[in-house]
Amino acid sequence: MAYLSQRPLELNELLRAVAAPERGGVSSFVGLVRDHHGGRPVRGLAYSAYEPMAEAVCGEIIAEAESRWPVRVALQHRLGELTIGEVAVAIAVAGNHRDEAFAACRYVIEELKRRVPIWKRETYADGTVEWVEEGRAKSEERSGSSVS
Amino acid sequence: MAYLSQRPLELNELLRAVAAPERGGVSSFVGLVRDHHGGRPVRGLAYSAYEPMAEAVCGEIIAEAESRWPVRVALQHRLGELTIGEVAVAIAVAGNHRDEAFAACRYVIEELKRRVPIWKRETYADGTVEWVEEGRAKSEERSGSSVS
Amino acid sequence: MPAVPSAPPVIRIQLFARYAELLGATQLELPANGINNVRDVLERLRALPGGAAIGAATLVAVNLRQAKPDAPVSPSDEVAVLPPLAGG
Amino acid sequence: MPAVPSAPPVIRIQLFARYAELLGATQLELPANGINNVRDVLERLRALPGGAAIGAATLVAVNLRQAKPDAPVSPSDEVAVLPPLAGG
Repeated sequence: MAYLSQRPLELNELLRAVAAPERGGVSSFVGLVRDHHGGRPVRGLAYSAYEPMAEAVCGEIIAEAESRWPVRVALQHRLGELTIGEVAVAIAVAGNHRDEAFAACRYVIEELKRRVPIWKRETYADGTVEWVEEGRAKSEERSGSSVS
Repeated sequence: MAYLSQRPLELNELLRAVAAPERGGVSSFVGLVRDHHGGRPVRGLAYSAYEPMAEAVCGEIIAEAESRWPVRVALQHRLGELTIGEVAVAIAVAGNHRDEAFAACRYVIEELKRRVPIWKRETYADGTVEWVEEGRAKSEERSGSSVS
Repeated sequence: MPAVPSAPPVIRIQLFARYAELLGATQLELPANGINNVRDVLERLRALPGGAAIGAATLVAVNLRQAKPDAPVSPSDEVAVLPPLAGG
Repeated sequence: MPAVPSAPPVIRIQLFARYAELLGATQLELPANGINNVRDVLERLRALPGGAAIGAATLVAVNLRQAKPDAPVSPSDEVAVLPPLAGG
Protein backbone atom coordinates (compact mmCIF):
# COMPACT_ATOMS: atom_id res chain seq x y z
CA MET A 1 0.00 0.00 0.00
CA ALA A 2 1.33 3.42 -0.92
CA TYR A 3 1.10 5.84 1.98
CA LEU A 4 0.62 8.87 -0.25
CA SER A 5 -2.49 9.21 -2.36
CA GLN A 6 -3.70 11.69 -4.96
CA ARG A 7 -7.22 10.31 -4.57
CA PRO A 8 -9.70 11.01 -1.72
CA LEU A 9 -9.00 8.89 1.35
CA GLU A 10 -11.49 6.41 2.82
CA LEU A 11 -11.02 5.54 6.49
CA ASN A 12 -13.11 2.41 5.95
CA GLU A 13 -10.44 1.00 3.63
CA LEU A 14 -7.83 1.46 6.35
CA LEU A 15 -10.11 -0.13 8.94
CA ARG A 16 -10.55 -3.15 6.69
CA ALA A 17 -6.79 -3.36 6.22
CA VAL A 18 -6.05 -3.63 9.96
CA ALA A 19 -9.10 -5.51 11.23
CA ALA A 20 -8.61 -9.17 12.10
CA PRO A 21 -10.58 -11.67 14.18
CA GLU A 22 -8.09 -11.52 17.05
CA ARG A 23 -7.99 -7.72 17.29
CA GLY A 24 -10.80 -6.19 19.29
CA GLY A 25 -9.97 -2.49 19.45
CA VAL A 26 -9.38 -0.06 16.60
CA SER A 27 -8.30 3.52 17.27
CA SER A 28 -8.32 5.83 14.31
CA PHE A 29 -7.53 9.41 13.50
CA VAL A 30 -8.68 11.53 10.60
CA GLY A 31 -7.36 15.02 9.86
CA LEU A 32 -9.75 17.18 7.85
CA VAL A 33 -9.18 20.42 5.98
CA ARG A 34 -10.50 23.22 8.20
CA ASP A 35 -12.27 26.34 6.95
CA HIS A 36 -9.97 28.66 8.90
CA HIS A 37 -6.38 28.97 10.03
CA GLY A 38 -4.96 31.56 12.39
CA GLY A 39 -8.31 33.35 12.32
CA ARG A 40 -8.37 33.63 8.52
CA PRO A 41 -10.95 31.93 6.31
CA VAL A 42 -9.41 29.19 4.14
CA ARG A 43 -10.72 28.33 0.69
CA GLY A 44 -8.61 25.24 0.05
CA LEU A 45 -5.10 23.87 0.16
CA ALA A 46 -2.55 21.74 -1.63
CA TYR A 47 -0.27 19.12 -0.14
CA SER A 48 3.03 18.24 -1.78
CA ALA A 49 5.75 15.85 -0.65
CA TYR A 50 9.28 14.66 -1.20
CA GLU A 51 7.61 11.46 -2.22
CA PRO A 52 10.27 8.74 -2.01
CA MET A 53 11.39 9.97 1.40
CA ALA A 54 7.82 10.45 2.64
CA GLU A 55 6.96 6.87 1.66
CA ALA A 56 10.10 5.58 3.38
CA VAL A 57 9.53 7.53 6.59
CA CYS A 58 5.86 6.49 6.78
CA GLY A 59 7.01 2.89 6.53
CA GLU A 60 9.56 3.44 9.30
CA ILE A 61 7.02 5.03 11.63
CA ILE A 62 4.58 2.17 11.10
CA ALA A 63 7.33 -0.38 11.74
CA GLU A 64 8.28 1.43 14.95
CA ALA A 65 4.67 1.46 16.19
CA GLU A 66 4.16 -2.20 15.30
CA SER A 67 7.34 -3.23 17.10
CA ARG A 68 6.61 -1.12 20.20
CA TRP A 69 2.98 -2.28 20.59
CA PRO A 70 1.22 -5.49 19.43
CA VAL A 71 -0.81 -3.68 16.77
CA ARG A 72 -1.43 -3.42 13.04
CA VAL A 73 -1.21 0.09 11.57
CA ALA A 74 -2.58 1.56 8.32
CA LEU A 75 -1.84 5.11 7.22
CA GLN A 76 -2.54 7.32 4.23
CA HIS A 77 -1.81 10.96 3.50
CA ARG A 78 -3.47 12.86 0.72
CA LEU A 79 -1.53 14.91 -1.84
CA GLY A 80 -2.74 17.52 -4.33
CA GLU A 81 -5.57 20.02 -4.13
CA LEU A 82 -8.09 19.61 -1.29
CA THR A 83 -11.23 21.52 -0.40
CA ILE A 84 -12.73 22.21 3.04
CA GLY A 85 -13.80 19.06 4.88
CA GLU A 86 -11.73 16.65 2.79
CA VAL A 87 -9.58 14.05 4.54
CA ALA A 88 -5.91 15.07 4.65
CA VAL A 89 -4.62 12.13 6.68
CA ALA A 90 -6.17 8.89 7.93
CA ILE A 91 -4.69 6.43 10.43
CA ALA A 92 -6.17 3.18 11.73
CA VAL A 93 -4.58 1.06 14.44
CA ALA A 94 -5.98 -2.29 15.54
CA GLY A 95 -4.87 -4.09 18.66
CA ASN A 96 -6.07 -6.71 21.07
CA HIS A 97 -6.65 -4.00 23.64
CA ARG A 98 -7.60 -0.35 23.36
CA ASP A 99 -4.67 0.97 25.43
CA GLU A 100 -2.25 -0.19 22.77
CA ALA A 101 -4.43 0.95 19.89
CA PHE A 102 -4.83 4.48 21.29
CA ALA A 103 -1.15 4.81 22.20
CA ALA A 104 0.08 3.61 18.82
CA CYS A 105 -2.39 5.78 16.90
CA ARG A 106 -1.24 8.84 18.81
CA TYR A 107 2.39 7.91 18.20
CA VAL A 108 1.86 7.59 14.45
CA ILE A 109 0.18 10.98 13.97
CA GLU A 110 2.77 12.77 16.13
CA GLU A 111 5.72 11.19 14.33
CA LEU A 112 4.12 11.77 10.93
CA LYS A 113 3.81 15.48 11.67
CA ARG A 114 7.35 15.62 12.98
CA ARG A 115 9.19 13.55 10.39
CA VAL A 116 7.35 13.03 7.09
CA PRO A 117 8.41 15.54 4.38
CA ILE A 118 5.03 16.94 3.37
CA TRP A 119 4.16 20.60 2.80
CA LYS A 120 0.91 22.51 2.84
CA ARG A 121 0.03 25.55 0.79
CA GLU A 122 -3.15 27.27 1.88
CA THR A 123 -5.34 29.52 -0.25
CA TYR A 124 -7.33 32.01 1.80
CA ALA A 125 -10.71 33.51 1.00
CA ASP A 126 -9.03 36.75 -0.09
CA GLY A 127 -6.91 34.92 -2.66
CA THR A 128 -3.71 35.05 -0.61
CA VAL A 129 -1.57 31.91 -0.82
CA GLU A 130 0.81 30.86 1.97
CA TRP A 131 3.05 27.97 2.88
CA VAL A 132 2.06 26.68 6.31
CA GLU A 133 4.94 25.89 8.62
CA GLU A 134 4.21 23.99 11.83
CA GLY A 135 1.06 25.88 12.65
CA ARG A 136 2.37 29.22 11.44
CA ALA A 137 1.79 30.52 7.93
CA LYS A 138 4.75 32.06 6.09
CA SER A 139 3.62 34.75 3.72
CA GLU A 140 4.77 33.93 0.22
CA GLU A 141 2.80 36.12 -2.09
CA ARG A 142 -0.04 38.55 -1.62
CA SER A 143 -2.65 39.18 -4.23
CA GLY A 144 -3.84 42.69 -4.98
CA SER A 145 -2.31 45.86 -3.72
CA SER A 146 -4.06 46.37 -0.40
CA VAL A 147 -1.60 45.09 2.17
CA SER A 148 -2.92 46.13 5.58
CA MET B 1 -29.91 9.76 17.71
CA ALA B 2 -30.44 6.64 19.78
CA TYR B 3 -27.21 5.39 21.29
CA LEU B 4 -28.29 1.75 21.21
CA SER B 5 -28.82 0.00 17.91
CA GLN B 6 -30.08 -3.42 16.89
CA ARG B 7 -28.65 -2.86 13.40
CA PRO B 8 -24.98 -3.07 12.31
CA LEU B 9 -23.02 0.07 13.16
CA GLU B 10 -21.32 2.25 10.56
CA LEU B 11 -18.44 4.42 11.81
CA ASN B 12 -18.83 6.60 8.71
CA GLU B 13 -22.27 7.71 9.90
CA LEU B 14 -20.79 8.83 13.20
CA LEU B 15 -17.94 10.62 11.43
CA ARG B 16 -20.47 12.51 9.32
CA ALA B 17 -22.44 13.41 12.45
CA VAL B 18 -19.47 15.10 14.15
CA ALA B 19 -17.58 16.54 11.18
CA ALA B 20 -17.84 20.29 10.64
CA PRO B 21 -15.79 22.80 8.65
CA GLU B 22 -14.22 24.27 11.79
CA ARG B 23 -13.15 20.90 13.27
CA GLY B 24 -9.90 19.54 11.93
CA GLY B 25 -9.24 16.41 13.97
CA VAL B 26 -11.43 13.34 14.46
CA SER B 27 -10.43 10.58 16.86
CA SER B 28 -12.52 7.46 16.72
CA PHE B 29 -12.70 4.10 18.41
CA VAL B 30 -14.33 0.91 17.21
CA GLY B 31 -14.71 -2.20 19.36
CA LEU B 32 -15.02 -5.41 17.36
CA VAL B 33 -16.14 -8.88 18.39
CA ARG B 34 -13.01 -10.96 18.85
CA ASP B 35 -12.66 -14.61 17.99
CA HIS B 36 -11.32 -15.53 21.42
CA HIS B 37 -11.67 -14.61 25.07
CA GLY B 38 -9.54 -15.83 27.92
CA GLY B 39 -7.85 -18.25 25.53
CA ARG B 40 -11.14 -19.83 24.41
CA PRO B 41 -12.45 -19.63 20.84
CA VAL B 42 -15.62 -17.54 20.61
CA ARG B 43 -18.37 -18.24 18.09
CA GLY B 44 -20.49 -15.16 18.70
CA LEU B 45 -22.13 -13.06 21.39
CA ALA B 46 -25.23 -11.17 22.37
CA TYR B 47 -25.41 -7.72 23.97
CA SER B 48 -28.39 -6.73 26.09
CA ALA B 49 -29.04 -3.54 28.03
CA TYR B 50 -31.20 -1.85 30.58
CA GLU B 51 -32.19 0.34 27.69
CA PRO B 52 -33.71 3.50 29.20
CA MET B 53 -30.84 3.81 31.66
CA ALA B 54 -28.21 2.98 29.04
CA GLU B 55 -29.58 5.70 26.74
CA ALA B 56 -29.61 8.21 29.60
CA VAL B 57 -26.08 7.40 30.76
CA CYS B 58 -24.68 7.56 27.21
CA GLY B 59 -26.21 11.02 26.91
CA GLU B 60 -24.65 12.06 30.22
CA ILE B 61 -21.20 10.83 29.23
CA ILE B 62 -21.36 12.69 25.91
CA ALA B 63 -22.48 15.87 27.68
CA GLU B 64 -19.60 15.52 30.13
CA ALA B 65 -17.05 15.11 27.32
CA GLU B 66 -18.49 18.01 25.34
CA SER B 67 -18.40 20.31 28.36
CA ARG B 68 -14.88 19.28 29.38
CA TRP B 69 -13.36 19.62 25.89
CA PRO B 70 -14.41 21.73 22.88
CA VAL B 71 -15.53 18.69 20.86
CA ARG B 72 -18.53 17.04 19.26
CA VAL B 73 -19.12 13.38 20.20
CA ALA B 74 -21.10 10.61 18.50
CA LEU B 75 -21.55 7.18 20.05
CA GLN B 76 -23.41 3.98 19.25
CA HIS B 77 -23.49 0.59 20.93
CA ARG B 78 -24.86 -2.49 19.25
CA LEU B 79 -27.42 -4.78 20.89
CA GLY B 80 -28.54 -8.29 19.93
CA GLU B 81 -26.63 -11.15 18.33
CA LEU B 82 -23.21 -10.38 16.83
CA THR B 83 -20.73 -12.55 14.98
CA ILE B 84 -16.92 -12.32 14.93
CA GLY B 85 -15.60 -9.08 13.48
CA GLU B 86 -18.84 -7.12 13.84
CA VAL B 87 -18.75 -3.67 15.41
CA ALA B 88 -19.88 -3.71 19.05
CA VAL B 89 -19.29 -0.04 19.81
CA ALA B 90 -18.31 2.98 17.71
CA ILE B 91 -17.26 6.41 18.94
CA ALA B 92 -16.27 9.47 16.91
CA VAL B 93 -14.99 12.71 18.44
CA ALA B 94 -14.25 15.81 16.38
CA GLY B 95 -12.34 18.80 17.71
CA ASN B 96 -10.34 21.73 16.49
CA HIS B 97 -7.20 20.01 17.70
CA ARG B 98 -6.21 16.40 18.02
CA ASP B 99 -5.25 16.57 21.71
CA GLU B 100 -8.84 17.28 22.64
CA ALA B 101 -10.25 14.74 20.21
CA PHE B 102 -8.03 11.92 21.50
CA ALA B 103 -8.61 12.79 25.18
CA ALA B 104 -12.39 13.00 24.80
CA CYS B 105 -12.59 9.77 22.75
CA ARG B 106 -10.65 7.93 25.42
CA TYR B 107 -12.85 9.40 28.14
CA VAL B 108 -16.03 8.28 26.40
CA ILE B 109 -14.99 4.64 25.92
CA GLU B 110 -13.69 4.36 29.50
CA GLU B 111 -16.83 5.86 31.03
CA LEU B 112 -19.05 3.78 28.77
CA LYS B 113 -17.42 0.59 30.00
CA ARG B 114 -17.64 1.74 33.59
CA ARG B 115 -21.16 3.14 33.71
CA VAL B 116 -23.47 2.06 30.87
CA PRO B 117 -25.69 -0.92 31.83
CA ILE B 118 -24.93 -3.32 29.00
CA TRP B 119 -24.22 -7.04 29.31
CA LYS B 120 -22.45 -9.52 27.08
CA ARG B 121 -23.22 -13.20 26.71
CA GLU B 122 -20.58 -15.12 24.81
CA THR B 123 -21.07 -18.38 22.98
CA TYR B 124 -17.89 -20.43 22.69
CA ALA B 125 -16.90 -22.84 19.97
CA ASP B 126 -17.78 -25.78 22.23
CA GLY B 127 -21.34 -24.49 22.68
CA THR B 128 -20.75 -23.17 26.20
CA VAL B 129 -22.52 -19.89 26.97
CA GLU B 130 -21.24 -17.45 29.57
CA TRP B 131 -21.98 -13.98 30.87
CA VAL B 132 -18.84 -11.87 30.61
CA GLU B 133 -18.13 -9.69 33.61
CA GLU B 134 -15.43 -7.02 33.27
CA GLY B 135 -13.02 -9.21 31.38
CA ARG B 136 -13.83 -12.38 33.32
CA ALA B 137 -16.40 -14.88 32.14
CA LYS B 138 -18.87 -16.25 34.69
CA SER B 139 -19.90 -19.77 33.87
CA GLU B 140 -23.66 -19.94 33.54
CA GLU B 141 -24.42 -23.21 31.83
CA ARG B 142 -22.29 -25.87 30.27
CA SER B 143 -23.42 -27.95 27.36
CA GLY B 144 -22.79 -31.68 27.27
CA SER B 145 -21.55 -33.78 30.14
CA SER B 146 -17.77 -33.54 29.82
CA VAL B 147 -16.79 -30.93 32.36
CA SER B 148 -13.03 -31.00 32.69
CA MET C 1 -59.00 11.96 52.44
CA PRO C 2 -59.85 8.71 54.22
CA ALA C 3 -57.59 5.82 53.33
CA VAL C 4 -59.11 3.43 50.79
CA PRO C 5 -58.32 -0.25 51.33
CA SER C 6 -56.05 -1.44 48.51
CA ALA C 7 -53.48 -4.10 47.68
CA PRO C 8 -50.41 -3.83 49.94
CA PRO C 9 -47.72 -1.67 48.32
CA VAL C 10 -44.92 -3.37 46.40
CA ILE C 11 -41.48 -2.46 45.09
CA ARG C 12 -41.07 -3.47 41.45
CA ILE C 13 -37.57 -4.73 40.66
CA GLN C 14 -36.09 -5.17 37.20
CA LEU C 15 -33.47 -7.86 36.76
CA PHE C 16 -30.98 -8.25 33.93
CA ALA C 17 -28.56 -10.67 32.36
CA ARG C 18 -27.14 -13.22 34.80
CA TYR C 19 -29.31 -12.09 37.69
CA ALA C 20 -32.45 -12.49 35.61
CA GLU C 21 -31.36 -16.04 34.80
CA LEU C 22 -30.45 -16.83 38.41
CA LEU C 23 -33.79 -15.64 39.76
CA GLY C 24 -35.77 -16.88 36.76
CA ALA C 25 -37.44 -13.52 36.11
CA THR C 26 -36.79 -10.14 34.49
CA GLN C 27 -39.22 -8.43 36.84
CA LEU C 28 -40.15 -9.10 40.48
CA GLU C 29 -42.49 -7.48 42.96
CA LEU C 30 -41.36 -7.40 46.59
CA PRO C 31 -43.69 -6.36 49.41
CA ALA C 32 -42.66 -2.79 50.23
CA ASN C 33 -43.09 -3.39 53.93
CA GLY C 34 -39.63 -3.27 55.55
CA ILE C 35 -37.85 -1.99 52.41
CA ASN C 36 -36.53 1.51 53.01
CA ASN C 37 -33.37 1.66 50.91
CA VAL C 38 -31.19 -0.05 48.33
CA ARG C 39 -29.51 -2.21 50.96
CA ASP C 40 -32.89 -3.63 51.99
CA VAL C 41 -33.70 -4.48 48.36
CA LEU C 42 -30.48 -6.44 47.96
CA GLU C 43 -30.98 -8.27 51.27
CA ARG C 44 -34.46 -9.33 50.22
CA LEU C 45 -33.26 -10.52 46.80
CA ARG C 46 -30.37 -12.46 48.28
CA ALA C 47 -32.84 -14.42 50.40
CA LEU C 48 -34.73 -15.62 47.31
CA PRO C 49 -33.98 -18.97 45.61
CA GLY C 50 -31.04 -18.29 43.24
CA GLY C 51 -30.38 -14.94 44.86
CA ALA C 52 -27.26 -15.87 46.82
CA ALA C 53 -24.99 -14.90 43.89
CA ILE C 54 -26.17 -11.29 44.15
CA GLY C 55 -23.42 -9.67 46.18
CA ALA C 56 -24.06 -7.06 48.86
CA ALA C 57 -22.08 -4.55 46.74
CA THR C 58 -24.17 -5.14 43.61
CA LEU C 59 -25.00 -2.07 41.51
CA VAL C 60 -28.57 -0.88 41.90
CA ALA C 61 -30.20 1.86 39.84
CA VAL C 62 -33.11 3.90 41.15
CA ASN C 63 -34.95 5.89 38.48
CA LEU C 64 -32.19 5.25 35.91
CA ARG C 65 -29.33 6.38 38.18
CA GLN C 66 -26.87 4.34 40.19
CA ALA C 67 -27.85 4.53 43.83
CA LYS C 68 -25.83 4.05 47.04
CA PRO C 69 -26.79 1.37 49.61
CA ASP C 70 -28.65 3.82 51.82
CA ALA C 71 -30.45 5.63 48.99
CA PRO C 72 -34.20 5.53 49.78
CA VAL C 73 -36.52 3.27 47.79
CA SER C 74 -40.31 3.61 47.62
CA PRO C 75 -43.07 1.91 45.58
CA SER C 76 -43.11 4.71 43.01
CA ASP C 77 -39.44 4.21 42.13
CA GLU C 78 -38.08 2.28 39.14
CA VAL C 79 -35.55 -0.06 40.72
CA ALA C 80 -33.09 -2.16 38.71
CA VAL C 81 -30.46 -4.62 39.89
CA LEU C 82 -27.41 -4.62 37.61
CA PRO C 83 -24.90 -7.44 37.23
CA PRO C 84 -21.31 -6.36 36.54
CA LEU C 85 -21.35 -4.30 33.34
CA ALA C 86 -19.75 -5.56 30.15
CA GLY C 87 -20.43 -3.00 27.43
CA GLY C 88 -17.88 -1.61 25.02
CA MET D 1 43.58 3.61 -14.47
CA PRO D 2 44.49 7.02 -15.84
CA ALA D 3 41.97 9.72 -15.10
CA VAL D 4 39.72 10.52 -18.05
CA PRO D 5 38.87 14.21 -18.49
CA SER D 6 35.17 14.74 -17.75
CA ALA D 7 32.68 17.35 -16.54
CA PRO D 8 33.57 18.59 -13.05
CA PRO D 9 31.59 16.69 -10.41
CA VAL D 10 28.38 18.24 -9.07
CA ILE D 11 26.08 17.77 -6.11
CA ARG D 12 22.45 17.55 -7.20
CA ILE D 13 20.09 19.24 -4.76
CA GLN D 14 16.32 18.81 -4.66
CA LEU D 15 14.27 21.73 -3.39
CA PHE D 16 10.68 21.69 -2.18
CA ALA D 17 7.75 23.95 -1.36
CA ARG D 18 8.76 27.42 -0.21
CA TYR D 19 12.46 26.85 -0.86
CA ALA D 20 11.77 25.79 -4.44
CA GLU D 21 9.80 28.99 -4.93
CA LEU D 22 12.46 31.17 -3.31
CA LEU D 23 15.26 29.75 -5.45
CA GLY D 24 13.08 29.38 -8.53
CA ALA D 25 13.96 25.72 -9.08
CA THR D 26 13.03 22.26 -7.83
CA GLN D 27 16.47 20.93 -8.66
CA LEU D 28 19.91 22.57 -8.61
CA GLU D 29 23.42 21.39 -9.38
CA LEU D 30 26.22 22.81 -7.24
CA PRO D 31 29.90 22.30 -8.08
CA ALA D 32 31.02 19.56 -5.71
CA ASN D 33 34.36 21.28 -5.16
CA GLY D 34 34.46 22.52 -1.55
CA ILE D 35 31.26 20.71 -0.49
CA ASN D 36 32.07 18.05 2.07
CA ASN D 37 29.01 17.93 4.27
CA VAL D 38 25.46 19.12 4.85
CA ARG D 39 26.63 22.39 6.40
CA ASP D 40 28.54 23.23 3.23
CA VAL D 41 25.45 22.58 1.11
CA LEU D 42 23.37 24.98 3.17
CA GLU D 43 26.07 27.67 3.10
CA ARG D 44 26.28 27.43 -0.69
CA LEU D 45 22.48 27.63 -1.07
CA ARG D 46 22.21 30.59 1.28
CA ALA D 47 24.61 32.52 -0.94
CA LEU D 48 22.34 32.10 -3.99
CA PRO D 49 19.76 34.74 -4.97
CA GLY D 50 16.67 34.03 -2.86
CA GLY D 51 18.62 31.67 -0.61
CA ALA D 52 18.89 33.93 2.43
CA ALA D 53 15.62 32.57 3.89
CA ILE D 54 17.15 29.07 4.16
CA GLY D 55 18.25 28.94 7.79
CA ALA D 56 21.50 27.33 8.92
CA ALA D 57 19.41 24.79 10.91
CA THR D 58 17.31 23.78 7.89
CA LEU D 59 16.48 20.08 7.55
CA VAL D 60 18.51 18.27 4.93
CA ALA D 61 17.96 14.70 3.79
CA VAL D 62 20.76 12.61 2.32
CA ASN D 63 19.58 9.46 0.57
CA LEU D 64 16.05 9.81 2.01
CA ARG D 65 17.18 10.23 5.62
CA GLN D 66 17.54 13.35 7.72
CA ALA D 67 21.21 14.20 8.04
CA LYS D 68 23.14 16.22 10.64
CA PRO D 69 25.18 19.31 9.63
CA ASP D 70 28.46 17.39 9.51
CA ALA D 71 27.08 14.37 7.67
CA PRO D 72 29.24 13.83 4.55
CA VAL D 73 27.87 14.65 1.09
CA SER D 74 29.29 13.40 -2.20
CA PRO D 75 28.17 13.60 -5.86
CA SER D 76 26.56 10.15 -5.72
CA ASP D 77 24.20 11.18 -2.89
CA GLU D 78 20.56 12.23 -3.26
CA VAL D 79 20.44 15.50 -1.34
CA ALA D 80 17.19 17.30 -0.52
CA VAL D 81 16.61 20.54 1.36
CA LEU D 82 13.38 20.48 3.36
CA PRO D 83 11.38 23.52 4.49
CA PRO D 84 9.57 23.14 7.84
CA LEU D 85 7.23 20.15 7.56
CA ALA D 86 3.46 20.59 7.56
CA GLY D 87 1.91 17.17 6.99
CA GLY D 88 -0.93 15.69 8.99
